[in-house]
Amino acid sequence: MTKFNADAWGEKLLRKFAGGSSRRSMLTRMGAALVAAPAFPLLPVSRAEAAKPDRSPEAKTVFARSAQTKDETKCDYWRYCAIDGALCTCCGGGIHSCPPGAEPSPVSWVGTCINPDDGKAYLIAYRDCCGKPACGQCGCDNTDRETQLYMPQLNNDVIWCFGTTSMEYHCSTAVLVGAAS
Amino acid sequence: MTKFNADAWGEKLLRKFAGGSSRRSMLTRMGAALVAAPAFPLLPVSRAEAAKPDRSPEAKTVFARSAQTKDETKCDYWRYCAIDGALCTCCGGGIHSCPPGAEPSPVSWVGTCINPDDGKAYLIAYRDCCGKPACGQCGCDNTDRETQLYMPQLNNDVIWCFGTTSMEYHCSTAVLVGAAS
Amino acid sequence: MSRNSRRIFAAFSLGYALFAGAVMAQAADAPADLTPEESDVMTIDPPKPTWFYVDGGWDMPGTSIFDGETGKMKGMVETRRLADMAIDPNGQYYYVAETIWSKGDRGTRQDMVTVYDSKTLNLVTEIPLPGRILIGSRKNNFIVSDDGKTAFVYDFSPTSGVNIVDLTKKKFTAAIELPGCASLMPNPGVGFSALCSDGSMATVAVKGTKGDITHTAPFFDATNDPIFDNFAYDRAKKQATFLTYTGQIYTAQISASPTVAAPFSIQAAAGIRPGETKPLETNWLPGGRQPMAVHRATGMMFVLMHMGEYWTHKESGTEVWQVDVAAKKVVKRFKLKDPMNNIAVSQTDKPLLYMNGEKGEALVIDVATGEEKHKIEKAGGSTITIADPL
Amino acid sequence: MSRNSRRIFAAFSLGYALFAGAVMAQAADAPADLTPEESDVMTIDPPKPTWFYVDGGWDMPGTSIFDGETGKMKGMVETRRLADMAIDPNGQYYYVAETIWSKGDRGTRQDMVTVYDSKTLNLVTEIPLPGRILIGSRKNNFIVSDDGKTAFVYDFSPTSGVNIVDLTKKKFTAAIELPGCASLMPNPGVGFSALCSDGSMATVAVKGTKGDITHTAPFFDATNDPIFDNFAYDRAKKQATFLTYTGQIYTAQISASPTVAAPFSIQAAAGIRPGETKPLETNWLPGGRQPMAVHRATGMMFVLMHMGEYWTHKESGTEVWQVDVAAKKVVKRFKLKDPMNNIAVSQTDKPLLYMNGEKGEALVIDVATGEEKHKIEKAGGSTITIADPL
Repeated sequence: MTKFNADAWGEKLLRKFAGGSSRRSMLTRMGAALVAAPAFPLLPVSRAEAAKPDRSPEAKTVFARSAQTKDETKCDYWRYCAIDGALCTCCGGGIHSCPPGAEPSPVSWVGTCINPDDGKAYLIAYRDCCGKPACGQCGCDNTDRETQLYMPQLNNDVIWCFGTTSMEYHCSTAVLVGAAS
Repeated sequence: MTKFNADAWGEKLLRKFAGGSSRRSMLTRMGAALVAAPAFPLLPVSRAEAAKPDRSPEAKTVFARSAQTKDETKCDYWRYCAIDGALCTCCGGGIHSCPPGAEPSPVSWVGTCINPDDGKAYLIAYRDCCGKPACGQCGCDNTDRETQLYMPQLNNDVIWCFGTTSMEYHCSTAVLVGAAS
Repeated sequence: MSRNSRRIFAAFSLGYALFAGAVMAQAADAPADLTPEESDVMTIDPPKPTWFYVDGGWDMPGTSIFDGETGKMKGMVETRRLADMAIDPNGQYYYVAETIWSKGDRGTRQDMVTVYDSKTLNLVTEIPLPGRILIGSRKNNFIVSDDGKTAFVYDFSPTSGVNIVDLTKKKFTAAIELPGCASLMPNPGVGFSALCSDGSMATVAVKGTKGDITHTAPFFDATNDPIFDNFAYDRAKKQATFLTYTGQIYTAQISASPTVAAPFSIQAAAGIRPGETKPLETNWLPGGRQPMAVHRATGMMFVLMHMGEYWTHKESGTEVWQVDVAAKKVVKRFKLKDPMNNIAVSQTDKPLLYMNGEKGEALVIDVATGEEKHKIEKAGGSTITIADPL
Repeated sequence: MSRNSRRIFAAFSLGYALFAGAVMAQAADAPADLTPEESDVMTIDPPKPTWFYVDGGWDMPGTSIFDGETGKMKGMVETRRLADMAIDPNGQYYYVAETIWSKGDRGTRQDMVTVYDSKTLNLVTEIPLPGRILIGSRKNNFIVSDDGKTAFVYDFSPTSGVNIVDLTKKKFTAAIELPGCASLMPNPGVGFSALCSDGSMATVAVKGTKGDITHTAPFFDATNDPIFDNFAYDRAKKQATFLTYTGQIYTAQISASPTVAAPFSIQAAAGIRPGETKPLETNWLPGGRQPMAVHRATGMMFVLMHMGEYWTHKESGTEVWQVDVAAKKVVKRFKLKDPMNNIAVSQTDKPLLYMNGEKGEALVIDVATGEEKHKIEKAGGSTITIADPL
């Protein structure tokens, strides 16, 4: 039996996609677009709602009603509405930056979170940082619109470390990808 | 550089010692004697005290004064005076038996514990059961006459899994080896 | 200690050879009636209907076997982080689908089904796989067919597929693509079924190394009211029981063309208003990682319930609701001292509920009396499996 | 979701190729001023004197780097269970002595020193070793020479020895037997020294692949009043500070022929009766896993102390006693809210105490004021290392 190597496979596809540049540099350039990708099954829903999005307090989840925009190291920071895991902002990384030595996954699950400052919904890509042991700091598990495994791009339990050199989970970032409506 | 394999080395010595029988069957026959072995630096001390052992309450440690002889699944069972780890009696094993699938180490650290029923001191070999993940049940850390790493046979932090097929620590037994005085 | 004894210690460090002599001298000091004990290794029975298996989850790399009657640990099956365990319905083996890197979290990736003998818990063999999903706390990513002959291993790389293992020959036989679906259940004589992102159920008729995929009509809303993927499958009735986030209960008859019955609301079955997806509607809702279990013989379903708004589906339950599925009635509500996250029920005449929560404490509750029979500390915080021998 | 969207999802599962187009469509919906963020990776500074490193121990396979001033985590060095970390005095590398089986806890054993770049925390290389001891919570089983050129790795198999690594050439150079001794300290220009079971200190003059071992006269009782093997070594003064279970404090001048000064009692230094080995004598005693630390510039020693009888040497401290070692005086006693098990001190002008306990919470205390500067939850429960660049 030949061994299927998910990492090699991911990298091959990514290299092809990036025209032969190195995976890391390609990732830097393409990362946001690639990672947001699994979100597109959301599009029909987002668009259906886009006609007249209801962002009133009555339409907001518990999380959205109490979210804040000041402190990225707390579970109630607005972008974390569907995050699960350790916040990279507490692990030596940033809101869209992996801690030193970790590697962002080019694909991710996504969330649609409301920014309380403008009341608008945004698409957030929860890119896992991979290749180091679990950071242990600031563990959060928020579940707005989080679904089950048959809809993996909306499930926050999957280890989203594909195309990285190691699939060890270190922490999660919350990358702003675009407006959701 | 050739790879030194501690397990193979241990097994070779053990096989030689056992006249070529299988490690497991040799272990069953020789186990007690082998495991007690590291205790011998205790002998001068034990013998010095043997002349007139003082087993009065005033000579007993905190552990010895409150030890019991009925329940082998509790940290205060008399034989556990220097045990560190999970009690195999809580993990599907027994006081001198490894749980299924685990393997007793042929060498161990030792303790000298007082049985409150007869007031006598006994030599206890704390044989680790190896080759399965930490059992997690009944964690104890008793430290009567427990010393530091330069005297390893009296140190209860060392992973005492030598000559076993895996050095993963599962739990610890407390094997009665002999009278200490 | 004298210089002399240091030299003895030096000799000790040269090997085992000197030990025996020293111990013999020691043993000579012992009373005549004191026989040094010998070390041995226990064996256990094959899986029994009153046994339950608690996965240690992220923190403990083993699945502990407990006897629900006595509360005693019987042994442990090695299940590293993100491994899935399944029990041979014939009782001969424990199977672990696992992923191991050759240097911990670096080096070469190795996916396999590892086979353990159920009596000795010794490793029998490893069956290499082309891959598997990495996720925790899921019952339905590694399932064994009702006759024990075939294992199905869900893969996500991130293409979605199923790897099939012949457990008789102990080898991987086929990789089948399963786009848009996951969360497997056996489909005897056919292959397997799964839930899909369009709200349908897929059925894969396995023929050799090929899979022929058909779908039911969509029957649930995978985006707005998903079915918990830790659902229950009943081997005897060939029936699956599904539960959604709002509390809708579906039963599905598994066959080459599965049929799904109209759902009912667990809240309505308890005489209160049904769960809703709207915010600000606080109600009793199902939640947890493994929020439900079904007792086959009586058709009783047990659901972890909590008070909250919608999208709190991972929240631990503060009550267990016992539902007579056929009668569509909640017949009993058990209040829990500590919130619980996973639930299972023994398939015995006098069913026992097994639960655990974030703290990793396992609870055994007698369904008939509601009495707490056992509370086991540090049992493990993840999935609970029950023994259900043929 | 419609059938149509399920087909889209099926396409998704075929690979990445389709993703970008879909996202571009998505991005087109965004306001003009909203630029999608890109993912990147941080780097950090080389080790700083205010940084401390907390080993996650048995439960967390990493050593977290914290800044003592801000209390913030800077990064993590991978240290699997029973690994030992050491810091390059030149600040360029982190070294991890570790043991990895090729299949988790089965397969082939691999012992190595793994080298990480201190700025990127990327793996630089692995240096294979013939073996090392498996034990947790020890500072002195893996030490680096003061010039950063040589590492010494203690081995116990169960023969006692030291494996020497040339860190410049990044290769293993020699295995030296060390019967009856362990717990290493650098011995600049000579090799290394160690404590022995006969109560002496051994000094190993390393010449190529050979070691010439000499011993001091025995000066402590390794059976009845052992020296904690997590002692302190001062690079500047070439001095080791030792602490025994009863509370005797020794200083040793490290050279080809080390000399040990007469000890004094920490309790006497605080004006109370000295510790004793006898039962029923409750007194303040040192205890913990890493019970002491020394601030080099001021010659202040910090000791975790608890009330108890003898043989409670692993018990966490409820106070920290600050000892002026030269003056043989306890100059300050810090009361702790929670008992602490490990202690370290920064080698800065304004020293900070770093501590943690069984709960894995790390504490930063300002020595001058006694003020608690930071409390970090889930920092890790094992050994604390400080950065002490040349």
